[in-house]
Amino acid sequence: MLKNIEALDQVVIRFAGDSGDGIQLIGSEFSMATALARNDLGTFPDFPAEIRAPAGTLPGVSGFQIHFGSVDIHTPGDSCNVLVVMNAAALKKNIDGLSKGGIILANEDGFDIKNLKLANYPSGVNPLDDLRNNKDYQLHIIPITKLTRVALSTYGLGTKETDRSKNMFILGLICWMYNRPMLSIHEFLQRKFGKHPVIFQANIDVLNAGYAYGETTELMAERYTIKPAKMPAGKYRSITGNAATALGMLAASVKSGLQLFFGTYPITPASDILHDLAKFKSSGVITFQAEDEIAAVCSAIGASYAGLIGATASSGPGLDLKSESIGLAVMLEQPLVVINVQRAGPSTGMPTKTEQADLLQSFHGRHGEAPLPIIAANSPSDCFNTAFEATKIAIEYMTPVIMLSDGYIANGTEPWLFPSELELAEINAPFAKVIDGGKFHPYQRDENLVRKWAIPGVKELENRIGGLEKEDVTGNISYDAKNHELMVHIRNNKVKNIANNLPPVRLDSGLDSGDLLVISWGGTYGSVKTACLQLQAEGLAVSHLHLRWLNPMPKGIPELASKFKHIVVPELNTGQLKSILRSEYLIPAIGFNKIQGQPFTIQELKDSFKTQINN
Amino acid sequence: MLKNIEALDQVVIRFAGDSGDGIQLIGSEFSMATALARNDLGTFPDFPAEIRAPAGTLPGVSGFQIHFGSVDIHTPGDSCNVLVVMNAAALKKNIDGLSKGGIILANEDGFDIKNLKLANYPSGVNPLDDLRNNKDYQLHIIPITKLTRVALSTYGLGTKETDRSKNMFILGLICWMYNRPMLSIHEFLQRKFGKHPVIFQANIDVLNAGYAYGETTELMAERYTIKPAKMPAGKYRSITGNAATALGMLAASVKSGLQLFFGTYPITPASDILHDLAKFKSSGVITFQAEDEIAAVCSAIGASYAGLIGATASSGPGLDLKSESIGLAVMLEQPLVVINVQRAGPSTGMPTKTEQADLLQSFHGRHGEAPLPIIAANSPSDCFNTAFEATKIAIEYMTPVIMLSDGYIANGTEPWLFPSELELAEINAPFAKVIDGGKFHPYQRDENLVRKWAIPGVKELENRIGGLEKEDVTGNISYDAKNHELMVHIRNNKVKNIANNLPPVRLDSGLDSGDLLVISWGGTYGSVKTACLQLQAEGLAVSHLHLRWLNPMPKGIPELASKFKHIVVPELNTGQLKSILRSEYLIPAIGFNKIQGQPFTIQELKDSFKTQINN
Amino acid sequence: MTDTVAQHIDYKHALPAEVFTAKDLVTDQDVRWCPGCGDYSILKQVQTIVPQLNLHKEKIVFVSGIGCSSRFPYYMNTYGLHSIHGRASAIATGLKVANPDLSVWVITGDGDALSIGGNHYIHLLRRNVDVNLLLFNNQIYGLTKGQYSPTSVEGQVTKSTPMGSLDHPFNPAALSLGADASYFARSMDRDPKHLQTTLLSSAKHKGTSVLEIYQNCNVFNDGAFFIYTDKETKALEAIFVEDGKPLIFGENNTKGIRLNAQGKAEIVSLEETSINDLWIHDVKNIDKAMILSRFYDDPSDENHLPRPFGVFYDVERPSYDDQVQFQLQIANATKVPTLDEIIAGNNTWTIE
Amino acid sequence: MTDTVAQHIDYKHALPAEVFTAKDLVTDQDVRWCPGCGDYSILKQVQTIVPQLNLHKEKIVFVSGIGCSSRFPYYMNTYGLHSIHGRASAIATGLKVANPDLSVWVITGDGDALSIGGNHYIHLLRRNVDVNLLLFNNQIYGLTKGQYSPTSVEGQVTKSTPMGSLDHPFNPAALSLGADASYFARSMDRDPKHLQTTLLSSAKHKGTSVLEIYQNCNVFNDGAFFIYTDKETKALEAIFVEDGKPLIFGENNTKGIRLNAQGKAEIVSLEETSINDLWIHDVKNIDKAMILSRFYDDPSDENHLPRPFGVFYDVERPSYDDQVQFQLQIANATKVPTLDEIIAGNNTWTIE
Ligand SMILES: Cc1ncc(C[n+]2csc(CCOP(=O)(O)OP(=O)(O)O)c2C)c(N)n1
Ligand SMILES: Cc1ncc(C[n+]2csc(CCOP(=O)(O)OP(=O)(O)O)c2C)c(N)n1
Ligand code: SF4
Ligand code: SF4
Ligand SMILES: [Mg+2]
Ligand SMILES: [Mg+2]
Repeated sequence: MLKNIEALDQVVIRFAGDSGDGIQLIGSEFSMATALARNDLGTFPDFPAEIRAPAGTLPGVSGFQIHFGSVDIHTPGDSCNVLVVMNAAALKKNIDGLSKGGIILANEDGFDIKNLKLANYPSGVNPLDDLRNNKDYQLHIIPITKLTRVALSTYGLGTKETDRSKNMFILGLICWMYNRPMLSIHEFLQRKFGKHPVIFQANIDVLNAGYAYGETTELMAERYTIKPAKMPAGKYRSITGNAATALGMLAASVKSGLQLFFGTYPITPASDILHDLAKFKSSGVITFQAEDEIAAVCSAIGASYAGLIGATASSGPGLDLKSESIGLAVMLEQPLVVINVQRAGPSTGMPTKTEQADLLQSFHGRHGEAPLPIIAANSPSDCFNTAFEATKIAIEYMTPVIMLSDGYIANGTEPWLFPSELELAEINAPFAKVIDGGKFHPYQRDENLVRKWAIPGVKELENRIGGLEKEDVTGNISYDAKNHELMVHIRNNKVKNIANNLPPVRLDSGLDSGDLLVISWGGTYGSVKTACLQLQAEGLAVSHLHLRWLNPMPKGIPELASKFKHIVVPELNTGQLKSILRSEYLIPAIGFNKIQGQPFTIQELKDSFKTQINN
Repeated sequence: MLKNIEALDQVVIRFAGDSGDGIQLIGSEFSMATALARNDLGTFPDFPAEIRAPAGTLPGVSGFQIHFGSVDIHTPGDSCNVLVVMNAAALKKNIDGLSKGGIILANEDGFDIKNLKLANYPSGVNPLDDLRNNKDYQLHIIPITKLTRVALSTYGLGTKETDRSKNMFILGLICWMYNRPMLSIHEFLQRKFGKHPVIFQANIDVLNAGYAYGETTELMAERYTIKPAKMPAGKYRSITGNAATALGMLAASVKSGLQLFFGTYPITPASDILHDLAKFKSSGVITFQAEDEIAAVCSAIGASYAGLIGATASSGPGLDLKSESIGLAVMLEQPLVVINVQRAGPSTGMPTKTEQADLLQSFHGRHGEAPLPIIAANSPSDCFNTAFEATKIAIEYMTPVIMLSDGYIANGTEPWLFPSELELAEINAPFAKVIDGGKFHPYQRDENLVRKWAIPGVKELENRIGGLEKEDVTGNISYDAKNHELMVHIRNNKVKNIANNLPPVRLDSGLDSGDLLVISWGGTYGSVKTACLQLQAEGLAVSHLHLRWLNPMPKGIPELASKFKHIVVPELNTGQLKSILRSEYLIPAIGFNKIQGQPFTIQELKDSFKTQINN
Repeated sequence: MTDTVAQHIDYKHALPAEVFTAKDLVTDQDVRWCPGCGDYSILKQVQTIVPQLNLHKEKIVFVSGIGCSSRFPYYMNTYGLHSIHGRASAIATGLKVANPDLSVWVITGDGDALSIGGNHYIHLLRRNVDVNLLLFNNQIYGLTKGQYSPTSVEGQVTKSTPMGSLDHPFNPAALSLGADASYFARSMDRDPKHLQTTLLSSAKHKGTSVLEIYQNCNVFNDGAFFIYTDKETKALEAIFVEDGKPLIFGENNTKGIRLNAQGKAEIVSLEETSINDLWIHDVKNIDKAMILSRFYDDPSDENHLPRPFGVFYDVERPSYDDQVQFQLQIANATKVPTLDEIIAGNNTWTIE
Repeated sequence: MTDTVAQHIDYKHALPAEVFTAKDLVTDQDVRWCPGCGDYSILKQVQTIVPQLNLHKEKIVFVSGIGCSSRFPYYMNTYGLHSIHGRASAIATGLKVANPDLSVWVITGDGDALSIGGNHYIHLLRRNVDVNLLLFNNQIYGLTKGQYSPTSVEGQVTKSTPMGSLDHPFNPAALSLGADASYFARSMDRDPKHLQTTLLSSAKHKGTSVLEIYQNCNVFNDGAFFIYTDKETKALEAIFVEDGKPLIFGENNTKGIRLNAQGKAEIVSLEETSINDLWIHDVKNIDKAMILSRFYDDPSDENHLPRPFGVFYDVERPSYDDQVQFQLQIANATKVPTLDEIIAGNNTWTIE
């Protein structure tokens, strides 16, 4: 049967079903196939908050969204164009996210009475009935479960086992619709089921049945092509933010020649960094699951005292607990990498949802004047560079560094043109040397105000340090009034001066002056970038500045800001970077804020920016 | 012998000696005598950092400063006019704080070879030799130890016991010099030694010997009178900030009819609040010394859940540890009083020194958007009102409240025209009532956005709350996007709206417009007030605004600020209130900052303000 | 003395507890554990025994930390506080001391109680605050999806220990007794009868009662305790101890345990040894309780001792909350100063 | 595998430790404890025994928390880290695991270790990290000027307990064994010989060694332990245990201790009982060590048992730091991927 082929430049597909339906698996396999089709892409998994909620219920719905295209893709997409739902609950939970004119592929067998009830539809109501007549959507009802059973009828497998392959059916169908090569899926199934040839073949058969269903059924009239994107040449892989964070620290360990000690305590959404690093023992990485967050950061401080890279990761509640120890690290002036994968607070909040509300805590979440460098990652793959740079600065400046990530980029994936070891910057640890004849002074500093790292085991550098205020140079305990003031200023200036060695302020897009300057930070980068690019394309005088280092900030911000009529700071909090910019530079920045545990949509950003310009 | 009598309007005396010399005792007895002579006064003890450093050494020096006069006194004074030193170390440590023309009373016996060595004077050097010829000071060398021994020669007491009374000698002498009645000292000795008549009499004899020494010795030529101050009529007592804090919470307990539960963990300089409250068991106060600060605040949260006033106190390091639990209290919307007696940080810092560097931590020292009211005390006796008001707001608004005090006002004393129970405001706890037929909703709110307090033990109000985001009204767990945003705003607005029921901004002194607006907060009040009054007296257009509530701030600040050419914010930190004012109101406030573990001197404030005006 | 909470709220002290049933303890919230999770059984048994305790329902409070287990309070139609990770014991201490009239239950997991909450746990025990602590031990972190916990066995492969865990696990019985617990018992989700009996005993203990419940996490640590319930293994692997009774176990109760002269426990065959020579369980004997707590061998060791279930130790010592009230009463018995007197202190002067 | 620290710094592994003396361990900082404080003696004995351990001085690290006792590192001319309150054990864990070649000492007080630091303390013990922990137990908070601590006796009147403390104190020996300590010993500041011997024994133990040292705080808790050193009382109040020797004490060693059939210790007169029937101390027997730890009665109780001093328990089990290294080595023994290989992962594609 000949099908209509339509060319698109981008598409957003959302797969949704029960946790047990294998949604994440088809999401990631479709992503790989899409990457191999050379599209740019961004993905986001949407796990249920419960570990394993009862099958068929709303809390049990698992989702996976992929945005891909022949154009540059910076987000997993606002709303989706295609919604695949394996059961009634999945439809209920996701229908609001489908754009007008969108396609629904629904598994008919997931809309039986039992499933409708589990999804809390009133008895007698089947939402597909309404949708059938709804001109806003194109509905395809497919008896996926049944067709899967048919495809496997000769195998003699149990129903449970048979039904487990139904995700392959939809994967095959979608591959047909978007013209994806399925080789990588075959390879994946080979890796996964190589030892069980029957299961392997069964999955292949269902995959092909799905593909053939598209090809042969009259119902499926349209097929789409998306041209390859113009992506920089090179070797790519797909990566989540958490995996990239782990790799970034590992890379810094290799480049500095220092072992990595990662002391942590599990917490959503940061735990995967531990899981990943635990696999790198052969590279000398020590992971330590401590009894709590305080012990986690303290063990890292101990390791760093010993001359290793001490690192720790957590989310908000853990950061709270680490605050006293981070203050100690500020006083000790020792390397320490602290990663905060932010989630929606306050308190336990919504652990599986994203937010950017720990920025001010990073600045001020310790008693006393205790400054430290703060850097934020802006996308899944950028977590690599950010973790690498955070570690480099921690080592070279002998300071704790906070790296901010968030649940959104931590779990999201994107294609990554990864670097080779040779391309990475060198990292030089400022180890103390024995000075002949002279006494070693642990708080003597170089021109960057950095003290030297004296490691136990080195003769003649024996010294005692701690959390009490210390005398300049000698590091002896001091209660002297002027010395305290001096030390407070030194600790401040040491952090401020890092800006001297960082690139000055640079726009991400737009002209050097105009109507609106948008200043963003962290994981909102993709959406804000896209919104700004689109407004620029519409001819608006919008420019975009994205801050990577929050402390110290790059030089030149007030000068730049003064060339714009309006400054807006979009944040997933109530206005934290905004308040810093206002206080630091007295610039009349206003905020665009969303605190819903969800990323910005490009549309809401564009709307807000337009309103600003017209103000 | 007839002596010259000179009239003064104010004097600063500093007593200094070894920790074992009874310096704090004569300081407080002289203060009492001075109060009874109806002078206004302020005092500050200066304890050594060590528990009991070796006798005679510099770290062992204990000091006590008193500032009194016929005029209003708001601070313990910058430099002193009279310096009493019991040994060489005391002189060495304190001579820099003596103003030009000042009087030194030195105990000759504290300057023997042993004492000089302990004070690290080079061998052969006696600083008194130099001072004798120094025209800047009036030196009186008195063999106090010897004279004490002479006075008690007939008692047959051991040397150790005899020498222990030598502080009475100096007390008698100073009472003579400043014409103080000694009745209260007699009474004190009676209370203290009533059961040991011999010791009592010995002390009286030495006291009188000191007084007589002034009367009879030719060396002491001058005597001074200070007229009574014009103080408001009423009953006074002397009080430290920590004692006043304890009383303030106790008073709130009585006025609200709710028992006070104080869960805490000892830390300098907050521990005395615990020691004081532990004495009020007969008033129903429960004090609980927890295993750590986390348990301390959590026990208070538990008590508050039960319907008591849950309160806790600490200093910086403890506040760090409490941050996660305070976030829980924000989410639970339950009364909780958190007192931070600030000390010099970061980390362990200088525990016995003062600082104001935990303001931004109070605002932002928790992950997520977790706002709470913040109030700061401005003087020792003001700690009473502040603690009372903090508790009242915590109860009436169902919220954790942070009260900031600091080491300076916590240990300082001043006369206090204390209120009677009747004069204190009422406190009404918003207990939940059983609604007939209706279901109780724990997060239903009144017009101030305050929810009701449902206490275990009350039938039909059974409900479950926790740290997860909750649905508006019902309090059920909710991951809903819009609900989260709503709740974040509600929690914010609840705190913001407290300002509606607080007095609007009001100047402490000065006109409504002018050249310079000084904005201060917390324990610097006395010095800043004095400096501003003096500049106003000099004819400068300086006005003074002192903030008591830091969150929410009183209404009208930007309007007021706009009427001044310059705005300066003097703080014992690197500019924390300043940064909030700039960010909140975009007013070009600049800071005058000191981070030396010491309060401001009036002189340095005046100098800085003048520089500002001339800018 | 300000009013106690009791005066504020109408406790109806005099009235007997109203009768309520397990059903009255169910809330309107959907239970959100994985299908098959051992927590369901525990919830059920607790809902079954609580009505038997002659309590006023409105005086019951369940306090929990964070973890799968800590969701428990949402499913009990009593007062409930789902707090933060590890802190339930500390919160419960304040709560019970503030109002000793309440029946306070702490619900906690092996991670919540023994990892992050270890300090509050041991301090709760030494103070002997009168709360009932239910330790849901599944030897895994459930909620964070499967990292090892302080009770996971050595070598356990989990998400955070791909090469096997290196941590020597806590022995919760030994740790609790070492912290001077006045009561310790062990039971299991999969033995509802035993769990109910032991819950009742724990609830009746005055002072902190720790009931360790072996709980199956069928998602991340399935079957960790099956040898203690499976037909084939149960008889040899589990021993059910009862006060005053000899330590007997094995198929047809053919084995016993004897304490030798070195204070060591040994397995004997009842064919060779008289029942009279066996270890008689004595819940008041701390030394024996401690030795019993050491029946904790790896079941794969030859000659290993069976794992004990039941009440290990149960003695009375003053509870902390009682003592606090006692001091308040003593203080209150002497003349109580008025607020005005307290504020004035000992030294005042008057300016006219 | 990245370089270990050992490769970075010239350890001169092959060289024997250079000889140094107690004097070499003195720093240029004035010792700031109150005159008469028991800490002076402990410092002295540590400085005396450390040179006997055949260590490289530069490989020694003293880590402390906060408290009077925690000032200790400033007075030892080795590496030293004066950290924050309660966290020394956690820091020492990271330090030792990072570089197992170091000799790591934890200096901590009864408040620092058992109050705020209780959790890290018990986890250090179960993991058995190879550090030497010296617990300065003065049964008081010294540095904060005299509040009661978790080891203060019941009823103790302190600044925070004007009517007497209500907390039942920890028994540090029982708690440590309950947390699976592999070594526990007790000594005192005022018995320098015994302290030196016990310090040497603790230092030699592989794994965490806890040495509880009774330390006099002459300012806030003077004489708390004098009955164990004063001539008149020492013989009856203290018992010095040695491995393989019977438990004997009393004037002229006329008393002994026997373990009865119920696992209970009883005092017997050696005039009536043969030495052969006495409890023979066995540092490898956990059951006996636990019972010994319960010799903790209030000395004013009639028939109370004497307080034991010496090594209670001393067994070898794998230390955590060793095991970590072992896993690293195993992992390193197979083909080690390059950084480039790791970064690339399993699934790459190339755009040309
Ligand atoms: C301060 C803090 N750290 C970490 C977490 C993440 N976290 C939640 S539950 C949990 C452990 C759960 O294990 P357990 O207590 O054994 O309960 P289970 O889920 O097994 O019932 C962790 C690490 C958190 N919520 N808060
Ligand atoms: C987080 C924190 N809480 C409280 C304190 C105050 N503090 C310092 S030492 C100490 C207790 C000291 O007691 P202990 O550990 O027994 O040591 P000692 O002084 O008796 O040797 C306390 C409560 C602190 N420094 N940090
Ligand atoms: S993860 Fe384990 S403990 Fe948690 S609910 Fe599921 S089965 Fe139960
Ligand atoms: S307070 Fe006590 S423990 Fe501290 S130094 Fe003084 S005597 Fe020693
Ligand atoms: Mg668990
Ligand atoms: Mg102590």
